[in-house]
Amino acid sequence: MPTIELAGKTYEVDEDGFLEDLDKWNEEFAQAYASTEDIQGTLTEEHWKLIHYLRNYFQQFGIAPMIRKVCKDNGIDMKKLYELFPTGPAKGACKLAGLSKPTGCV
Amino acid sequence: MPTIELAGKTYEVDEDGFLEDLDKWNEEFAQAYASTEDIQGTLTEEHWKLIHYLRNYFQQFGIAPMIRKVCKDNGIDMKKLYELFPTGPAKGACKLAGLSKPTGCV
Amino acid sequence: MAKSETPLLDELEKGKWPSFVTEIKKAAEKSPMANDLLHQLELSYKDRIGHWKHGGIVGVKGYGSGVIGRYSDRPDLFPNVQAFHTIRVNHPSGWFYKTDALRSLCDIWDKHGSGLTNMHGSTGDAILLGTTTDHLQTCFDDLSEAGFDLGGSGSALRTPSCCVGPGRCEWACVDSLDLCHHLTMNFQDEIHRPMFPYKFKIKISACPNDCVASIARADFSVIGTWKGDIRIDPAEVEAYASSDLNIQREVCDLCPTRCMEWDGRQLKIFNEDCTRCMHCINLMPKALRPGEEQGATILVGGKAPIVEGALLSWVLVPFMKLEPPYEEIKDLILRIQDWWSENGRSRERLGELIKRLGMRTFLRALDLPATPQMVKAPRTNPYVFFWPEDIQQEVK
Amino acid sequence: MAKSETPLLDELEKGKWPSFVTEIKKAAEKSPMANDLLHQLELSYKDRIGHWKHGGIVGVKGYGSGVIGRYSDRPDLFPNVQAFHTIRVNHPSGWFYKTDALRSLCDIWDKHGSGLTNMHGSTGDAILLGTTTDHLQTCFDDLSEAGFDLGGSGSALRTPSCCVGPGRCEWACVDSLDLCHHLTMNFQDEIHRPMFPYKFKIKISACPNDCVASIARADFSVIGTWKGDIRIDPAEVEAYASSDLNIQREVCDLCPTRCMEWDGRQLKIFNEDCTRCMHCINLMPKALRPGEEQGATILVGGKAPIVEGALLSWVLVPFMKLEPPYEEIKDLILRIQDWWSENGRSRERLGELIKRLGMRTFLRALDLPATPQMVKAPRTNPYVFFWPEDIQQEVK
Amino acid sequence: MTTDIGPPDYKTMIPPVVQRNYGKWLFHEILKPGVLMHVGESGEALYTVRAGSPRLLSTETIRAICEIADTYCDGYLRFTSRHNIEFLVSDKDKLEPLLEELARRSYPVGGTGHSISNIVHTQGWVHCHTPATDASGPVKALMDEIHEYFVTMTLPAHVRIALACCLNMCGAVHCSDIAILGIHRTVPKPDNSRVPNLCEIPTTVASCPTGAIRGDMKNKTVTINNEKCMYCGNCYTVCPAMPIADPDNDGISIWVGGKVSNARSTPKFSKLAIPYLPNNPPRWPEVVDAVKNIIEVYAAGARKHERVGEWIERIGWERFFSLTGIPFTDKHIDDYEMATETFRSSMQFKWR
Amino acid sequence: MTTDIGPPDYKTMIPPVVQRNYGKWLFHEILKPGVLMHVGESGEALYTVRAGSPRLLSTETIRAICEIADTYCDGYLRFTSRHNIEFLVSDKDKLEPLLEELARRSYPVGGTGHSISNIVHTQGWVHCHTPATDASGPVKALMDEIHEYFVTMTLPAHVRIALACCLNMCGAVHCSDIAILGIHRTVPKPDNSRVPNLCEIPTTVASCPTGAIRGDMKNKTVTINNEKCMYCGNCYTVCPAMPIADPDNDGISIWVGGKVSNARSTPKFSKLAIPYLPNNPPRWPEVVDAVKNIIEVYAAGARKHERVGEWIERIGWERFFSLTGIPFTDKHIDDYEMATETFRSSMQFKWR
Ligand code: SRM
Ligand code: SRM
Ligand code: SRM
Ligand code: SRM
Ligand code: SF4
Ligand code: SF4
Ligand code: SF4
Ligand code: SF4
Ligand code: SF4
Ligand code: SF4
Ligand code: SF4
Ligand code: SF4
Repeated sequence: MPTIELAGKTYEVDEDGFLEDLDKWNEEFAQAYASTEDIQGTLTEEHWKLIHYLRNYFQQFGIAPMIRKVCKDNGIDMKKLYELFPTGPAKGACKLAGLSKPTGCV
Repeated sequence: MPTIELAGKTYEVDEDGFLEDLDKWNEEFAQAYASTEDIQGTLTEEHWKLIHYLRNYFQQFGIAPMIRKVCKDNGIDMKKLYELFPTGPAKGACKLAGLSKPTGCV
Repeated sequence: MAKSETPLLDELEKGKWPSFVTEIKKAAEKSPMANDLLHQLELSYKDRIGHWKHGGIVGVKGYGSGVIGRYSDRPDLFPNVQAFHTIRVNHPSGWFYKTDALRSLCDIWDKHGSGLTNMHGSTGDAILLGTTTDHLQTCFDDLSEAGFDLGGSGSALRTPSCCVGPGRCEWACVDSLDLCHHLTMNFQDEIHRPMFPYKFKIKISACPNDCVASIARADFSVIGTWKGDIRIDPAEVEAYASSDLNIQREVCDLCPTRCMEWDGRQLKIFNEDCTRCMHCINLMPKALRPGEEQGATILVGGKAPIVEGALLSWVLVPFMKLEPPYEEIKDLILRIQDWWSENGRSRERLGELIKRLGMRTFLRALDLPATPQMVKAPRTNPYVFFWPEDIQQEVK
Repeated sequence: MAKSETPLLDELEKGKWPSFVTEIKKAAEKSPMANDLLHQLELSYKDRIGHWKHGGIVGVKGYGSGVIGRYSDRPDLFPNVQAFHTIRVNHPSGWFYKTDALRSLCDIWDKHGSGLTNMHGSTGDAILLGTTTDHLQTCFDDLSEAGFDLGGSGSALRTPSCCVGPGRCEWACVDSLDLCHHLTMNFQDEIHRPMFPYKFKIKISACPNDCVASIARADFSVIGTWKGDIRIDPAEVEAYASSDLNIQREVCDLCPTRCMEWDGRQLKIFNEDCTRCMHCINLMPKALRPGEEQGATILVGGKAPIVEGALLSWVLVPFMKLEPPYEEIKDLILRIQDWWSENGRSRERLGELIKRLGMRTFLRALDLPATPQMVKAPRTNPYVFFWPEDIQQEVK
Repeated sequence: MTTDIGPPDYKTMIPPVVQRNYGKWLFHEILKPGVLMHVGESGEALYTVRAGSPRLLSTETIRAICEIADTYCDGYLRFTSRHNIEFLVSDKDKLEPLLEELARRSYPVGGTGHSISNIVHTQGWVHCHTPATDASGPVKALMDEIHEYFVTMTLPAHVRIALACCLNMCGAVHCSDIAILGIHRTVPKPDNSRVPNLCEIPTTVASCPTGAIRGDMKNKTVTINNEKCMYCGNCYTVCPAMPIADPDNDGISIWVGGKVSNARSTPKFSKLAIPYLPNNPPRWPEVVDAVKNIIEVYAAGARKHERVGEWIERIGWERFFSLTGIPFTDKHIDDYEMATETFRSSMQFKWR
Repeated sequence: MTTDIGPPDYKTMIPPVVQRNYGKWLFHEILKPGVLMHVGESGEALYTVRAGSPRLLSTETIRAICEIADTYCDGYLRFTSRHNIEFLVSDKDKLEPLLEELARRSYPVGGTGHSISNIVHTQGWVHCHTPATDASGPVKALMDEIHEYFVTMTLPAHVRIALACCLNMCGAVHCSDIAILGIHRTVPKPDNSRVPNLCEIPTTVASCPTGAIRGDMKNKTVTINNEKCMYCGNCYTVCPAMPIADPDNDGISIWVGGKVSNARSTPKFSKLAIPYLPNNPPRWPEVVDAVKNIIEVYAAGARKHERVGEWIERIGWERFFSLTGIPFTDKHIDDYEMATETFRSSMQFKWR
């Protein structure tokens, strides 16, 4: 089982870097992972807004929202989404937000 | 609206003699109606057992039980059922038990 | 002349087809009930809406079925149809009557009811149309006296019916009349005392022409058929050939399996391909007859559209010999009804239950083999269930 | 000789058909990844089970699709396939290649991956089979350099594909190659950045023979057809008549609408009855050609069985002319995708959504007329919805 | 009291000639419209005369029929599965006199072979509580107009017409060449004061084919999602407190192409031709015209022995709609559970 | 970085003769199995040689193919929708030498006309995570045995075979003359410790076609009603913590009678012929034998131009099962949502 370490904490992640134990998520984790998802520097407010949006949605409905909904609810378009998360919402945003790994439709 | 009177109380019933207001049901009502359903004399313990069974079932599930279930749950057969309620379970027993009038399948 | 009170209905006394309005008027002359019916109907024609209240539960002693309760929603205007119940009288197999029997029905009905009838209802009963609650029992008593009994209603076995069959038809492969009578007598309790999740209908046609529309209207359809070769009378074939029947075009070309060959002199049938549709026999009754080994196919599940869409009955037993005392078919009916009663929800017809639980479950419960005759084609979806015994259980 | 390490797979090098095992072995000579794949596959043959973990989400910058992540469940034994992702490379319309283009693909893949490919995947992509996560971006960069781009995966528009059409086929009624390329270029964003409820596939066949199986495998099927009469060259008909083709039996008798007449000299087609099945044209390509007014039928909803059973695409627009710049069809696609995205549940294909909400809702949203061409037959159940404007609202 | 005696034994009801030839009939011929001759292996013949009936009969008429049967049929008659009356004549000499008598009394004789037989129908406003139209009325109006097809045998094949006054389809119209079906078009309105006493909530909820009904356990009533309701009336059947009938929106739909027999093609359901025609008593002219139009287009276009459904399947539904001039609408496209089975998943179709 | 450049323009990939005759082809002929001649209105001809491919190709082999194309085809080739390789020859003189070279290199040439073309297939154990069988292996084993049908054109009609290694059916086997489909037969076991972190519960519940899965919100996991599970594997697709593969119960089912083209009959789904055959690598003898048997019975019985499905529809499924000797079981009877559509609701059937 791969692990990453940050600020003295060790996180178990899978091969793709998704958290193995979703309860372990915290903001440092997200920040630490940003660079692997092609995000330069520290996460901006816009990043956090989306990350928290995803987490809230996931907590409320048990699923990740569909992309169209993400865009609508946050008043952004696909272009903006990929600017913020260059590796895409499924791989980039969900990983940082500590959601369970999107499956299936690939 | 037809009515019947017994022990000083007036009950509204429909043309078939089914109670219009199910909450008004009481044991006198049942007894008073027995004779119109071809039951001679006072209701026996066996009658009451069935009447209460029907009422409980109706209260619990909101529907009248299917005949097969009535027989099974009360350890009787069709013959016995018609002996107790000569006009049949739908017309006789349900009416006395103060259930809503069975519909539809006629 | 006084202005008619039923101007709309009067319009329906015109024209060549016998008029039901005239019938009601005839009855109205004698019966106040019929008279009120006439006027209530006129009101419906004016309002374009029915004037009967919902439902009604009435009956006779010892029975849970056989009477349909009905009350007017305008008893103020039509007091004589305040109650107007119909009595379903079980007809004799094949709707055969001697006139004295019919007359005795008429006498009883004039005495107890409106004098109006349906000859017959769609299920098959003679319908006595309209009487009051207090006449029900006495009418029933008189009917019994005269040798008649009630038909089914409610969650009961309904009056079985059948085509004229061996009574008049050369194609009957089973004795529809006798079987119908036999089953009716055998299942009296099931007809008169509702004990099922919903209604159950049996209809018997003695050949695939299905003159009683069994496949469309019965939970349990019995339809006559045969094994072996269609019997050909070559002389009669020749006679048809010189009639104005075009054997090639009208017979062979319309054979659904194209299993006939006509060379202008001889008619050949490749019987192994014939699906016994009856078309050729229908067109050449003198020359062709069903094969000699006769019996019936049993189909189940037919019904009208409510709730999940209409169903035509499905082949269950491709071939069953049917001879008195009909033990095999009676046993099958019992086992089906038992499975249905055990598993069915309230108001769920047999076909709907099979649909819900799957044919395989039904077959297993009845211990009947699956055969390709049961399907138009095997399944296309890969959602195949395996039985526990099919699977290696040891693993993992 | 040393005992083979892959005795089971070796069996599959025998026989006349070219062997995929040989291919893997060829690659294994150069690539440790391919070598580990070979041995992991041998283990699968021994264990009768796959040895890949579930899923994997990897990709390249700016794209949400185009790469399928894959990890071995025995990285202990096969470290070189611990990660073994495939890259879907969008193929040129009609799978036409100049050898230099193919070679450049090979060069890139030898540099970055296992050296194994699928030519092609079922959707249509050139599949580069197996590389590690850190090679993905560099491989993609090299592909771009060489003029290649990735295909679709995930909840995206998938790589559209088409039959060879006008590139080589005399029956092409639409320019399948051009349309395919055009749509692919037009919808790059939709291909590379998943934004739909689920996958969406477009396939184009230039005539009803449907050589790209569009009707069975695409949410949006474009299939060429024509209006007007089949063109007949009588001289060539005669030539066929004197060949070993039996025109009556092989052509006319198999015409599904029986709209052809052959008197031994002249072939007559009752074109108003022809349903353009292609059979006669297929059999007599020199004598018969599709009519001159050409275009396509648009069908929607095709898909594999998961979740609610397989669907074949349904006629949506009976006839559409298709010429550059293809505005009408692009607009239709956009409007369909928009309706679907707005109403679809997660992992719900277009066909499933139409099924759930009803064709009438779909048609109304797209403002398309209902036509009898859309159905095999009208409905049999009486569960008809009326629109509010159909009903008199005043009443009651 | 004796119960369960069952119906009279048919054996006591069949004429002697039938008794003798029971199960041993050899062939039949249609001597003329409405007149059948069945010949037994014995050589004996039975003559059947089929007369049309309104089905709704007064005892007076039944007695009149009995009288006729006594005179010509030794007192034997039967009714058919389509509610016609069949006079069973054993004595050939009585055949013509019987026909004359029936003519005198204006009984239509026919319904055999390639004719339109009696219209199977139901109760309608005469006796039922759920009808969306009358039954006997439209039947009478239509039979008057197509009377000719009853007394002749000039159609390409049998045409079986049936009418049901509501979706319960007691008339089993679902497999008729031409079906006339009463339909409601108004969403029922639950009467919240009556539902609690009159209705089983779970039964009412379960009765809805499209899941439009929700139980409201607290108030012991139900609510309807109007958008999901297609006015089938099944909720009203189980719950009287949800009336559905509505003079202005109730009416009739027309269905075509069903059949029951296995001859040539397998049994088929009828399919929607016309979604709605108004209730226009007493003679329902729109309905009569629509049915006549279909019959005439069929009669002109079908091949011999081709039932309505077989004709349509040969020419295609595209052509049916263009020939009859009936508009095709989104209502014709199924949207119930197995709808997708009816969608055209092929390139084979006609332009019109 | 440039993105979204799209695929190379096909116009740069087509040979000059195609460029010149683009959209103006007049007719074609199959000169011999695997060799097509297309003639343009211009009179120019293009010769196509179709060679079989295992689809899974090494770069080395692709280079070898390129070499051949350079020598005989001016560097032009294409792949087909069934993954064969087509060499595009403009110069007639190079046709025979090309065929000789291909023969020398043991490339099978064929797949045209009334043959069995390449088997469309999928990843299997080579690359996928849900397979119930391998893909390339059974395909190779089978193609070896039916090779003759690829290189000749002796069958009654085209026979298209496809294989998919799980019910996702990437091979789109659902419309093939003969389809080979990997199936699981074990109910997945949710791993309650992993489900909460790996799976979206609502998605997992919704993934089940038969509603066998229930969400257990408290424990953030799911439970399966074993009786309702038919092992489709869709839950595993969305939730990795419910493994389904099982060496002892996974295997292959055989489906027949599908087609895609609109020629003669409309496109059809394949129907179940054999519910289960074991996975028996490396050569899947049971599967190979079963498919060969079907092909041979078909080849012996079908009329010219009759596809497998058309042949079966003519003779009837009763006959199909009796001729092939395949047992008919309750598994053949549909029990999914539209099952009743497949039940026989007529008296028309054969005894065998
Ligand atoms: C009288 C009759 C129509 C007629 O005029 O001929 C009739 C009349 C009624 N039918 Fe029927 N059905 C009659 C034959 C049928 C048939 C045809 C048949 O039996 O061959 C059918 C279709 C076949 C079938 O059963 O599927 C039929 C399908 C229904 C249904 C729908 C049942 C279903 O499962 O889809 C209902 C609704 C119900 O049961 O609640 C129904 C309900 C009714 C009720 C009782 C109305 C109700 O909801 O309570 C009608 C009473 C009318 C009245 O006031 O007298 N009736 N009903 C027929 C019975 C006469 C007889 O006994 O001979
Ligand atoms: C590579 C390919 C098979 C092949 O060997 O050719 C393939 C491979 C996979 N398909 Fe597929 N599908 C491939 C064409 C298809 C097709 C055929 C087509 O596109 O014409 C279908 C049937 C048509 C359809 O889409 O309905 C198909 C229907 C599915 C499905 C079921 C989708 C459905 O709605 O029913 C899944 C399941 C899913 O999406 O989760 C699926 C899922 C998958 C996944 C991603 C497995 C998964 O659940 O995550 C497979 C990855 C295999 C791997 O490890 O590489 N694949 N898949 C094909 C894509 C190659 C390409 O891009 O050219
Ligand atoms: C009397 C009756 C049976 C009964 O027990 O009552 C009956 C009697 C005969 N039928 Fe029938 N059928 C009778 C209802 C039916 C029905 C049911 C129905 O209409 O509801 C059908 C199925 C209709 C359908 O498919 O929708 C029916 C489908 C047939 C057929 C097949 C017709 C076809 O080509 O589809 C034949 C064969 C023929 O006429 O050539 C047939 C043939 C016959 C024969 C010739 C049988 C015989 O040899 O005696 C009888 C005289 C037919 C005639 O009228 O020309 N009978 N016949 C029914 C008369 C009803 C009426 O009054 O009109
Ligand atoms: C090359 C290819 C198109 C492509 O863009 O790649 C192609 C090319 C031709 N097809 Fe096809 N078909 C091709 C896949 C298909 C498919 C799709 C498939 O197999 O997955 C179908 C639908 C199959 C089905 O129905 O299941 C298909 C159904 C046809 C038909 C109709 C056959 C029938 O009678 O059902 C014809 C007409 C004929 O051959 O007479 C046809 C005819 C042709 C013609 C003769 C068209 C022409 O004039 O050029 C081409 C040569 C046929 C031959 O091989 O004998 N092509 N053809 C495909 C070759 C696949 C292969 O390698 O074998
Ligand atoms: S169903 Fe057959 S046997 Fe019965 S009356 Fe009709 S034609 Fe005769
Ligand atoms: S009964 Fe029907 S299938 Fe059999 S030979 Fe006669 S027409 Fe053909
Ligand atoms: S689909 Fe038609 S146009 Fe396209 S290659 Fe096949 S036969 Fe030619
Ligand atoms: S294309 Fe098909 S339907 Fe049209 S004439 Fe030719 S064979 Fe007949
Ligand atoms: S069809 Fe409907 S309205 Fe007519 S009698 Fe039957 S239940 Fe009553
Ligand atoms: S009328 Fe029918 S569809 Fe409408 S709510 Fe009642 S049961 Fe449901
Ligand atoms: S069919 Fe199933 S196992 Fe095979 S590649 Fe597709 S998803 Fe994977
Ligand atoms: S394998 Fe399929 S049927 Fe079984 S639980 Fe999973 S999704 Fe449901």
